[in-house]
Amino acid sequence: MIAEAALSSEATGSLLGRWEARFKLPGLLMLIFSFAFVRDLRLLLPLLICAALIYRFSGLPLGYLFSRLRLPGFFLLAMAVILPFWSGQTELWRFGPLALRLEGLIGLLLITAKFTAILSVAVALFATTPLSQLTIALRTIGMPWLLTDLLLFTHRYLFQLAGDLRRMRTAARLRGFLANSLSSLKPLAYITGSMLVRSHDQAERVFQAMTLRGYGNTSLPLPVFRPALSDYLLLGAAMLLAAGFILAQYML
Amino acid sequence: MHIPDGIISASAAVSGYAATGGLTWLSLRGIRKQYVNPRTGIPRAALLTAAFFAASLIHIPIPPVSVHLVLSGLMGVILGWFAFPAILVGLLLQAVMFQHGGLTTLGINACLMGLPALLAYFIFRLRYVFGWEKPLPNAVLAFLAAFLAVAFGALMAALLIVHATPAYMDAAAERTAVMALSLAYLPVALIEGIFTAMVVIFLLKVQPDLLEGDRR
Amino acid sequence: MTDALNISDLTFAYPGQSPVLEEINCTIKAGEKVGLIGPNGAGKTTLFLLITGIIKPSSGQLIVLDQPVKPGTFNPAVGMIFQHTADQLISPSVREDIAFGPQNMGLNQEDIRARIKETAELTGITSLLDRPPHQLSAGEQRLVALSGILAMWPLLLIMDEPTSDLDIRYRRRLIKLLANMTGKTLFVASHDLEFVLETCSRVLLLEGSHIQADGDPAAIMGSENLMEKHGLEVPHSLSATWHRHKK
Amino acid sequence: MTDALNISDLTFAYPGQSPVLEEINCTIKAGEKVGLIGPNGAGKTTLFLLITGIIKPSSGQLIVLDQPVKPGTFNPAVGMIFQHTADQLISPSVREDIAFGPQNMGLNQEDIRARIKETAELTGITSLLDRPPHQLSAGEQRLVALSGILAMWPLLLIMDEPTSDLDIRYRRRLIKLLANMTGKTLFVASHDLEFVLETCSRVLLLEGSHIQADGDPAAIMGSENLMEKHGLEVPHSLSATWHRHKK
Repeated sequence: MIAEAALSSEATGSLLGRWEARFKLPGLLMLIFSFAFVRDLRLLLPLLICAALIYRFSGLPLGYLFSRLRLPGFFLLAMAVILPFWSGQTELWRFGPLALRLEGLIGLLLITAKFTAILSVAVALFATTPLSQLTIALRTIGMPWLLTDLLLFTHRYLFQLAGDLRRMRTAARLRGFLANSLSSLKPLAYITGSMLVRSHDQAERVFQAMTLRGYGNTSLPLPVFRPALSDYLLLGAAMLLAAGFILAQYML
Repeated sequence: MHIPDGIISASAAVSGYAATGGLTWLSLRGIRKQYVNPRTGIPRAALLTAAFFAASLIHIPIPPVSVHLVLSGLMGVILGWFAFPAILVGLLLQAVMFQHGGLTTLGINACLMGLPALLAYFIFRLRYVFGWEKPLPNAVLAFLAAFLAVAFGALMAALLIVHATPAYMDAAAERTAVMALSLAYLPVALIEGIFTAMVVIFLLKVQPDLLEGDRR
Repeated sequence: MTDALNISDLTFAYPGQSPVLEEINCTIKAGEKVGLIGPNGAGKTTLFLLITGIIKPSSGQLIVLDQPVKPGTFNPAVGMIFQHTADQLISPSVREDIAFGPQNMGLNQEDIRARIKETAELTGITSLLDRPPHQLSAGEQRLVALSGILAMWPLLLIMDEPTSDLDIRYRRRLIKLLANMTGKTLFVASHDLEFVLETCSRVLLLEGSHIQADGDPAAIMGSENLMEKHGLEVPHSLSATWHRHKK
Repeated sequence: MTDALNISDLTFAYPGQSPVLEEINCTIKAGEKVGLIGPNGAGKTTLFLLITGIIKPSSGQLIVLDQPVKPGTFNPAVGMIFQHTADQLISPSVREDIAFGPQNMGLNQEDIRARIKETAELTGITSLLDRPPHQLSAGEQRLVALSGILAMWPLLLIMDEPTSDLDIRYRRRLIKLLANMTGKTLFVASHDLEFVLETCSRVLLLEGSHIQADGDPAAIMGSENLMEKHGLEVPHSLSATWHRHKK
């Protein structure tokens, strides 16, 4: 269930992969937000082209994007069923009590396009940025150290604890536990409780080990870096694009 | 209950981020009051966040379907002021690793889950006000905390989805939609309440100081 | 029933990887006590997960206690002790933890109580019954985990590194317990070769996804050639030449 | 500096409980390799936590590397390897994990890079530098944990049960590494008496909150009387009478 996003060599060597995270993160975030501003149907095509180009610059294969789109796609499917029939007044087509409405259909089109565009850029952003670089970038744009430390350590122990949980459930299964009815609620609560106790005990030891290696001894300065010209150019391009989408939305 | 990218307006997304900024600031202030050195609380918060993250993948069978746990109430009860940063970090990791949950909606989603967690924290703290130490009253409080957390979260989510969706709906249809969406979460809230009460009873027996993480 | 375990042409590979186990053939008779040795990553735990039906073989056949293994079904006759006891102890008290298996077998309250009493007496943990398992020492936890399995009256008992976190006192207690256990088949993986030597009457050496040796523990573990070839060492109690090795 | 560790009249008790350690007196010279043996719960880990300043003594004095221990302050000259490596490996990659200590010491990037390179070469894990630590085998993890400590150039190296989850190959590798380590003082707790015998030149036996014996490893661990009295066993390599014990 929990798997790590592997950084392929194509991704790290790509244009986006070489873009310094401290410029890439704000640049692409601005762009993603500008996508959210779009409401005009005429802007959908430029939006999708822009997202496709950015994804292309990530060097990632298309299959990776599709695998990432699958899970949240279920929500979209639900919207697809509901919106065109629920929302709006202009009936396009009526079938008994069901009516296909224009406003709902347009809404669905907008949501689908924006959803796909935002996700493609997000996938491109995160798949080309290792977590350690991402946390440095997050601190640069103002996230408190408490949150970035929490982020790093949570990520580190996530895999171990997911493994612990899996083995605990396996052990319970070998003693006849089947999660097939509401009566499984109690064993599941016990397993969760046991996992919390284990984590709590371990946290104590992790803290001791970290303290002995000087955690909190100095507040670490952010590593210095000299951005290249390309970093500035890419950031400028992203800002221009973002401003373009927002302006176009208000002008049109 | 996560709101994905693309369906709410940009202004709602930005307001969500602003509200998250405010709540984070409030939480950090709470944490600083509680810990002389906030760093000492980080490993515990991180490991428990990871544990919650893993546990939220557990599916509870409500025949014929199965739901997965939200755990916002339990997080509030155990993590206290750390609950909001923990949820924010959990959602960010979800967005980073699985692109699940939305990036423009990260602020909104953090509020949808984090505000109820803080609500649960304050409800459960009533046990100090009343001096309750026996399992039963603690279990009742835990049930209430988790039930209300999920119900509150679902109601906020339903209101947001219906109101912030760009498409047009008439007022009657809106009310029906909000009702339907919130009612669909009623069984989940009940299960979540019972589940949280059971975990709290377990912890009272095995390691009560885990429930007093906010008391040092 | 004469065979506790019958493995033929068993192969297992995780998707897209080279096989962890390849064409394994092996029979364990009912009542035998068999040790499984080999370096980390040799596939010992994988073999156990296959026997218990937690994972499915890529190919080959597994017959446990005269029944083909059906992955996903509950078979109380096969009990497994995990390497880390914390994976196994989930109840708020030792008593409830021992009761967990028998309850899932559908036994009535009276039978369950009887089994708890009897098992706790056997393993010597009666005084711990009302304690939370999470607060016990590593040695006590190991005995509780064992009790939770023994209460299901298993015929085949599988143990993964049972001595890894025990001190000498509890290690000795475990060895005695296993020595007195009759009528059960024991299959135990361990790096603690002295423990295997004292507990088992037969040993399997697993390395490179194949069984490299199968037979008398003293003969296999005493062969310097065989052991060094597979990343192991002759245990001191079998080695006449130890002092020569020391430096 | 002649003494790495100087303990006088050290007593420690958790609030409201009877003392875990009582009136401990002991001196370890710089460069000595000392083993600490005794049953679970004898206070071995507590003693280590006191030496590192994680917890405060109830009474008595602790002088480490000629400085009184100040609980809560960071002293990179004292390094400790924890029993469970998962508690110690906190970074997303091996490289970052090794860098963690040196970074907190305030070293510059260049020095940190040099220390990573040098330490990884010493422990033989250069090929693992870009892997996430939690994906490694138990043996590899142990070497990474050791590297993270060695990169701080400690003078006193404390290890808690370093062989407990190692297979024989990695156990041998660790023994070699420690044997080649010069200029560092080693203080290591272990149930693996053969390991202590091969690694240490002196051994302390801790039981019942007191040091029960202190001296030559072969003499102490070879004394059947002493060992059995304190819940231990003479290691096979020192025992001439083992076969008599077997059954």
